[in-house]
Amino acid sequence: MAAIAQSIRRSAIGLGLFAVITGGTIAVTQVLTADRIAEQAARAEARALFEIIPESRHDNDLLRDTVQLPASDRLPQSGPITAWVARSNGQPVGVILPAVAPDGYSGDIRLLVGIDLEGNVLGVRVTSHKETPGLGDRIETKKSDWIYSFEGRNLRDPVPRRWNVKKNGGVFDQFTGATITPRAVVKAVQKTLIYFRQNRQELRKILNETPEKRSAPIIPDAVAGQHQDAEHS
Amino acid sequence: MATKTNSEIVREGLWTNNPALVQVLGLCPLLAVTSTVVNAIGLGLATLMVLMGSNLAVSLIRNFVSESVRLPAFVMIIASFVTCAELLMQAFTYELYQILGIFIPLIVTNCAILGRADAFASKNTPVPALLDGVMMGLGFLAVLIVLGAMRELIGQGTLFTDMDLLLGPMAADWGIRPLENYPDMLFMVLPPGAFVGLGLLIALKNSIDNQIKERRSARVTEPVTSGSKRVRVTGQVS
Amino acid sequence: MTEYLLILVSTILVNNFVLVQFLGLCPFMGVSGKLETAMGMSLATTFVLTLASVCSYLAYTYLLEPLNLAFLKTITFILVIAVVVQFTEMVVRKTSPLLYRVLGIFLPLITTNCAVLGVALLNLNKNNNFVESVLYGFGAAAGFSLVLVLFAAMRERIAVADVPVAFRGAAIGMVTAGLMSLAFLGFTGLVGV
Amino acid sequence: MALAQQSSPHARKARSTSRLMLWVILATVPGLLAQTIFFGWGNLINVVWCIVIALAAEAAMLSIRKKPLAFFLKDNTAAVTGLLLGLSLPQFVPLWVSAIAVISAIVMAKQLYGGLGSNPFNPAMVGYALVLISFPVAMTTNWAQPGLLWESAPGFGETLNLLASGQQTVVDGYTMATPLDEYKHKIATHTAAEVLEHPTFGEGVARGWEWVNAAFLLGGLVLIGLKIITWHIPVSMLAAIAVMSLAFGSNPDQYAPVTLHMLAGGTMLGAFFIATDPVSAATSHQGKLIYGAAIGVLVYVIRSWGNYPDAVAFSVLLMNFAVPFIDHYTPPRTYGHHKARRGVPGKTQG
Amino acid sequence: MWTSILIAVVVLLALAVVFGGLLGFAAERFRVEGNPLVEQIDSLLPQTQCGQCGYPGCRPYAESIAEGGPINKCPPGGEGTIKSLADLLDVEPEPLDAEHGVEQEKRVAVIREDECIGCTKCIQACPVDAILGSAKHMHTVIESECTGCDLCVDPCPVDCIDMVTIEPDIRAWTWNPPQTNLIATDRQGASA
Amino acid sequence: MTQLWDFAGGIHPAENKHQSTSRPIRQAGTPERLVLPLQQHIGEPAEAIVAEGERVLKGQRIAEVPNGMGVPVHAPTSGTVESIARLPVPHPSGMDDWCITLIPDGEDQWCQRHPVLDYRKLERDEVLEAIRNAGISGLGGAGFPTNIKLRPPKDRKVSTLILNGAECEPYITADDMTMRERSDEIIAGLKIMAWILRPERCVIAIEDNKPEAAAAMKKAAEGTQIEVVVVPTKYPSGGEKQLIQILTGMEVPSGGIPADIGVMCQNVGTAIAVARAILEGEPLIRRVVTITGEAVTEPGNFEALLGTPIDYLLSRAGLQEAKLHRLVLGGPMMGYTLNTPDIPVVKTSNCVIAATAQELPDPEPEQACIRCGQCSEACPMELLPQQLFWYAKAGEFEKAEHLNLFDCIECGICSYVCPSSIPLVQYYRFAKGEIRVQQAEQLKADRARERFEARQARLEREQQEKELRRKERAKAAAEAQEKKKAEAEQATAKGEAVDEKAAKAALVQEALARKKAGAATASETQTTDAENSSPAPDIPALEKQLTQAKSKLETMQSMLEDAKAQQADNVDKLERAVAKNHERVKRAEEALAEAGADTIPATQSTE
Ligand SMILES: Cc1cc2nc3c(=O)[nH]c(=O)nc-3n(C[C@H](O)[C@H](O)[C@H](O)COP(=O)(O)O)c2cc1C
Ligand SMILES: Cc1cc2nc3c(=O)[nH]c(=O)nc-3n(C[C@H](O)[C@H](O)[C@H](O)COP(=O)(O)O)c2cc1C
Ligand SMILES: Cc1cc2nc3c(=O)[nH]c(=O)nc-3n(C[C@H](O)[C@H](O)[C@H](O)COP(=O)(O)O)c2cc1C
Ligand SMILES: Cc1cc2nc3c(=O)[nH]c(=O)nc-3n(C[C@H](O)[C@H](O)[C@H](O)CO)c2cc1C
Ligand code: SF4
Ligand code: SF4
Ligand code: SF4
Ligand code: SF4
Ligand code: FES
Repeated sequence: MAAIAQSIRRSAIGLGLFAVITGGTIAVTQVLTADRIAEQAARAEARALFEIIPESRHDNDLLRDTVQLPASDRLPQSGPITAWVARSNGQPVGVILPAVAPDGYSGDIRLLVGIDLEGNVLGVRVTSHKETPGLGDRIETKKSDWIYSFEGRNLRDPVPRRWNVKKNGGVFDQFTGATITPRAVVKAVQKTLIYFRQNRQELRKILNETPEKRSAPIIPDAVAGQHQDAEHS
Repeated sequence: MATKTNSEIVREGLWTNNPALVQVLGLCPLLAVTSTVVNAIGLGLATLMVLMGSNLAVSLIRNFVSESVRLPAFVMIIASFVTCAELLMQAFTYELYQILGIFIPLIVTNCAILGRADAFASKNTPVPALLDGVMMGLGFLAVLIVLGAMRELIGQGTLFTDMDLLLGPMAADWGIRPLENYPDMLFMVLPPGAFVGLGLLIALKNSIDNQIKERRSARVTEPVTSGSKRVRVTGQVS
Repeated sequence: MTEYLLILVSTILVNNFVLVQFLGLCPFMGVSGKLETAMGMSLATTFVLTLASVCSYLAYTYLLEPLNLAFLKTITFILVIAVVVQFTEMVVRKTSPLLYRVLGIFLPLITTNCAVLGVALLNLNKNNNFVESVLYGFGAAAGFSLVLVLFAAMRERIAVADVPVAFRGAAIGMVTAGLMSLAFLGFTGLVGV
Repeated sequence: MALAQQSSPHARKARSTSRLMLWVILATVPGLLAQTIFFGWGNLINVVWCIVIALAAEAAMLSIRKKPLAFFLKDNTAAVTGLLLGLSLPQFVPLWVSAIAVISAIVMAKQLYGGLGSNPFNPAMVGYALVLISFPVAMTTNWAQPGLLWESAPGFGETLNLLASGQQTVVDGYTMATPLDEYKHKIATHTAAEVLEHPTFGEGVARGWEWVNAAFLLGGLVLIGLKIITWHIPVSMLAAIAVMSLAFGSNPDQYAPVTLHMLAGGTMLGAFFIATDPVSAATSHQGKLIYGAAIGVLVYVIRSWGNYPDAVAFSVLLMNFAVPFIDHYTPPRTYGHHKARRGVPGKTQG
Repeated sequence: MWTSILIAVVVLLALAVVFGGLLGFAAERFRVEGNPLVEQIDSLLPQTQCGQCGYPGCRPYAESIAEGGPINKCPPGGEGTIKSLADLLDVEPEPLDAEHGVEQEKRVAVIREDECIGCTKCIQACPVDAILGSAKHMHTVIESECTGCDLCVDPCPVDCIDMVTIEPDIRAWTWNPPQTNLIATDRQGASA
Repeated sequence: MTQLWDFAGGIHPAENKHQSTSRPIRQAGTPERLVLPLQQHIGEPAEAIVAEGERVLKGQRIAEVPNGMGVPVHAPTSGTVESIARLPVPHPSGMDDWCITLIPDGEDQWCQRHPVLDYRKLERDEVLEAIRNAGISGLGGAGFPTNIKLRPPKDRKVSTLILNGAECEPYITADDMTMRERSDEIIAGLKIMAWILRPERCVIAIEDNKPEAAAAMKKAAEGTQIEVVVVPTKYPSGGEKQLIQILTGMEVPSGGIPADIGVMCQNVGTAIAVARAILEGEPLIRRVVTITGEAVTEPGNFEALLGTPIDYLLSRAGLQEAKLHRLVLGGPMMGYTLNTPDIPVVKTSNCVIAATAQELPDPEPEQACIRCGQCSEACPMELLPQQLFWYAKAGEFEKAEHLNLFDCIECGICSYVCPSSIPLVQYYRFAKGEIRVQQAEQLKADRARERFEARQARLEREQQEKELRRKERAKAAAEAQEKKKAEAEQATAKGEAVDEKAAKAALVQEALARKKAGAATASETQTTDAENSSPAPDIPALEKQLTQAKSKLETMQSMLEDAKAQQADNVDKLERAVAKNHERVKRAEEALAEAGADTIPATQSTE
């Protein structure tokens, strides 16, 4: 019994000593780097939003300036929608809406669509998708520039009939080998624009009320309901 | 254990006992992050740092730990180095950190590191231990880079893209693309390519070794004295 | 219910820890020489992985998170895991010496099996609740065990084949793992996790 | 008197491995013919090309490995691998893609393991899966539009040109989505009736494909008749697909109907020629039944819920992976042993 | 700031103390002595007791293997023993370490009886008591018990002990493996 | 109609039986010399009980198995024993074995015979003894002593007695012709065996490709309870296990014997031998042998005396030597090749095939196994031949054993069907041989270990005892000192004896000490010997070696002197030993001198 007690004591003290040293080291490092990390993290998280509405166009804290928009059967997602509002001098200049394209080649494609108050597309980004690598994944900015082709478009340019891929008589390129994916994205963007136009009055009103600022930022990932795993390849 | 000379330590780390090619340890990060050279270098450097630190630390404290808590103690040391590295990377190369994902904290469980701590550092004095850490780390880094280059080149037809993630803006246009119109070979980018690529590297090393051995055995036949180590079982016979 | 099933399908097949996520590769390559050994290793890993998943979940939710110590997660998890493993090792050593010699250096290496720490960290990343964490850990272990055992059986077969000299051993093992991983790509898209 | 010294038996049956492989090649002729009639010259060109490349790759590897060339080349197995790849690749896939498929099949999946008889994975399917994930564009958009050979373009010369041009895709108008592909991605958002309007389905089950599959079925039956393969794998595989699709797919607005599963894509080719590759398949009868059925289930699962519209290659590879394990646990019961009688049919009571 | 560092350290300390205690307990409670593996290893060794491995007998060598020593030191066992040891221990087989000797055909000792002076030295040398005889009378080797270790050869003052290879016999004959001369396999290349 | 079962696998090879059935059984006659191997059966070899030059009578016992399993060998005719020597015997190894060579005198003079017409009056054991004394071992296969087989273990009742007339192997027709021409004798023999065993059922099984034999047997069996069953032709229906399955649906348990399931299987030829042994008192001295193949012009069956050279039979059948390519003893499926026709017929020889190169061509080179499974489809034992092959080839014998390698009956079917022409059976035979060798070695190793350990224990004990004695002696000495004076007289009285002992002890001690020194350097001696080429000769070791050699020489010299003094008979031996040791010393000196010369450069070179 004595042997056990002795052994327990020795091990506990030994390990405890290590805990103090290592824990201390880590804690100190953490304290020293905490601020910088927070700043980096915030910047990275907002990047997708900043890409859609560049920082030069607004001066508010995009991540924290969100509004709840009414649900609509125009958009595939159910329930109220969280949108980010960009403001310049307190005046709204644009809004970023989440959108889902349900008819991708495999599963949903989640998007962010930035729209200015006139209904022009400010930018579109994909937050998650499961399209085939090498085929449908060219909707990512990393793989091709295709997604930029929406910028500046609105419901009159092109006319609704031509809001489609070229193969179906539209104006948007499809990429070789994949028509389905681009078509799905085009449709989703178009639907978002229609939603915006139909609810324009109401939206303007909501946007103009400057809401209480959130304390915690809402990051696009959370809205898209998807968490990207670490990229493993 | 016989102590090793420094040159032996160097040779072991880089070639004869290379952690990736010979010990076949540390595979997870090795395979997971080598789709491009920059990822490979990022992780390789982090691993190298941790390996040096942990080898040194373990060697310093090697006489003070009791057997039953040896493993947890080593692991804690490694983990604290890794956490520090993680925090630093977050602070200074955030994007790379995001790309490497959980493989940064997973350096803790890189078998090569604990393996070295246990097999070498805990039995040697600080200087050789540190050297061993450096060499093993470099050996590992070298394999990472070669595999990364191989996969990037065959998989995407590029080399050294996105080096700015690690080295800042000055490296932004280091990327080269030897062949225009190269059709991407996704196999090499995806997991299977990682395995096969490493398999090829190991085979390459084996065949080089075999050739060296052949050439050497062709030149000198080492004098082996057959039976020189015999002892007498029945003791002294009078 | 289906949601739990999907977690299992996802971890075992679609996002197989070894072949797709690249976790736990060292024991996968190291202990796959013999089928029986592989089975022993599978059992040990399944046990440790599930337990580690639970312990680290508890440690995080009830200790680190309330105290705002998230940055200590790596060291805490690895400490928990190391202790669980060391404890298992001592018990195995006492109860089954052959298993001990056979698993030899690999029992402590379960500690450094990335899969174990990986499960703990991924559970966090995925915001899994307790049940999900347990299932995730178990599924990961099952996926690991599945491929390990199949791989071991296959390596026994490859061992008697006329493989070119340079490829004997680890190299052909890697190529085989690569082809297996290629086959597992067939599962992509099966579950949206 | 120099008398020959040999171990018994002294008599042998005269059916060599080369002959066996030749029979396999002959048995694919109906299928190849049907493919040519309904999908143009593409497959034929592919087959010839793949066989040539396969033999060349095999010869190269053999000489690197310092093995006698003629002896191994004449076993015809490399030709079978090339042939099967040629039959399963899309009709308009560029020649360099098929060359990569064949080379990786022969070099990586076969010779690295020691050549004939040692490869755990089906070489042809390794090649196929490898190019499928590597070059998805070339591998998914190059399926010929069905149409009778003598009625529709392109002709032989033009086909050859297209294949040799090296472009990853061929002009639209010659190509069309495959029935399984079409059904699979449309059914999520359309009704069955809408989906079936697509010309790829034709009047029957799947235009052209139904005949091709029937022809492969015929060839497969010949192989069974010649006792080159046993019935276990094809029957269990087809039965598993049928059972799965009857169990899940009663609603055609959700899942493809059983007829489509049976007669479209690589089902019959896979069941009779690919899953049955003796080298990479299970050995005992019981093992073969398990192996075949599991392939069938996997084919259905991946087709219905996965990303790939046809899944024979992946399913076969996945089960190849399990074969040593299956073999390990399904040895037949040996005469005079007590374990339960398993999987040994033919115990007639006379 | 300091409080957060303090909290971190205290929490980790608490965890470590608890776990350390647990391990300390286990270390005592599950202590093991000895190694039953030695038996298994010993049963694979040829029991020639010749000492060529550098250990006084097979068992001491078995003990050294159980501690992790090299498995390629036993010439009488040769490749076969190395292979079965490698199987048991799940390690790679290595070629026989030539420093300890080379694999030879099975031999037995034969005493040329007309030269034997009956000095009994070979009896003392034989580890398995395979030699019969008494002082001043000629000695003989019990062939079936002789392990062929040749330990008796050296002590003999008149060098009357020969090690003779065992002649092939029709009753001990076994089939050869088939000649596969055409297929020069890599394996042969490797062993060459 | 008797119910028949099927057995797994099996094949239908070309039969090639008609060649040898067109002629009736011919008498081979008496050749110039008969060669009788001492071992013609499973078990212990027999020992000759005649001397060279002795005259023996026909039927006289000439070799006997004194203990262990076995049966005697008899002289097939009268004549003189020419030699007892090693000669080629029928064996796949082609090696020689002990044989008695008999020169017939042409008189064919019988020894005393003891026919028993009414064997039912005898004890069963007496009949069995008579069968043994007639030298009968199975004529159909392995050559198992028939009397032992006919006495199944006490707890086993044989309920079915099968007479094996299947003769499923191609070419062979010995049993076929025997059944056609000697059906009555067969029935008589069967009746004797049935009387011994008292089975419920007696069956004669004949394949349906021998209708004449079946008809003859049916006719002979009329009026008895014996069933004559015609079984479908399929190789290897004649294999004991398969035949039992066909007739009873039961399987002989692995590792067991048919008697375990109440069945016994005897060859038809064995039945005749039994009949002749009991009813005519004729031991087993002749049998029917098929001589066939395309290299003989008159194939057919011969009734030949045991010991008849196959040469002789071949020439009777019209051998065309030029065409002969392969000579097979037994059938084409299980027989083995002979490297010379100068080999005698023995009890188990049923067929000789003199084949041309076209008939039994050389096998194709072995290709890789493609796991086609043809072999497992056809294996009658339901094994996995290709798995066995993989393991046998890779040397993984344990795994092969695990897959029931030892259940393989070596029927040859798997090799026959293998498209890759793999000599599977040879791999199995090789593997079986290796496993047996390994097992024997294991046994030997275990015994060696026991003996070693026993010796170690003994030495330890002796050591302890010595220690004890030494202590006691010390104690005694101390006591002795106290009573010095009193003891002194006694000591002188015993003086001489003690002296002598002490001197001897001293000598032994001296030798021991020297030997010790010698042993210590012995290993080093060896080292230096072996290290001839190695650069650094160990001077001290060489010196030690020299002193050791010298001391050895001294011992030998003193021993020699002793011996000379005593006029012992080992003087010359010792002289030789002394000479040898002189040489040893000289060698050592030379080595030392040589080493001394180049010591310095040598040591430098090692730095
Ligand atoms: C395995 C596989 C994956 C595919 N992945 C995609 C995809 O991600 N996105 C896409 O648009 N098309 C994908 N396709 C291709 C479509 O099935 C279709 O052939 C392609 O969109 C061309 O359509 P089109 O004929 O209407 O131009 C895939 C096809 C296959 C066989
Ligand atoms: C090694 C060996 C041992 C046998 N032992 C017995 C035995 O103990 N009792 C018995 O009745 N038969 C025994 N037999 C005979 C067999 O049961 C069988 O009848 C005989 O071997 C003939 O078989 P075959 O010619 O098919 O090889 C033995 C045979 C062999 C080869
Ligand atoms: C493959 C195989 C085929 C055999 N064919 C026959 C046969 O045709 N006739 C026969 O008498 N024995 C045949 N034997 C031998 C029998 O198994 C068995 O040993 C014999 O009938 C026992 O009788 P015996 O002890 O009188 O020799 C065969 C054995 C084997 C392994
Ligand atoms: C019935 C049968 C089916 C075969 N199927 C394939 C196949 O699917 N893929 C392949 O590469 N080879 C196939 N082969 C050929 C051969 O077995 C193959 O090349 C080996 O896998 C090479 O070791 C087949 C052979 C036969 C007899
Ligand atoms: S060399 Fe082998 S046989 Fe000799 S003592 Fe050592 S272990 Fe025993
Ligand atoms: S007789 Fe000689 S060779 Fe044989 S065991 Fe004894 S000492 Fe060794
Ligand atoms: S018959 Fe020959 S090639 Fe076919 S599985 Fe058997 S051993 Fe292999
Ligand atoms: S020889 Fe053996 S393995 Fe081959 S078929 Fe006959 S019983 Fe089966
Ligand atoms: S690095 Fe992941 S298990 Fe070794």
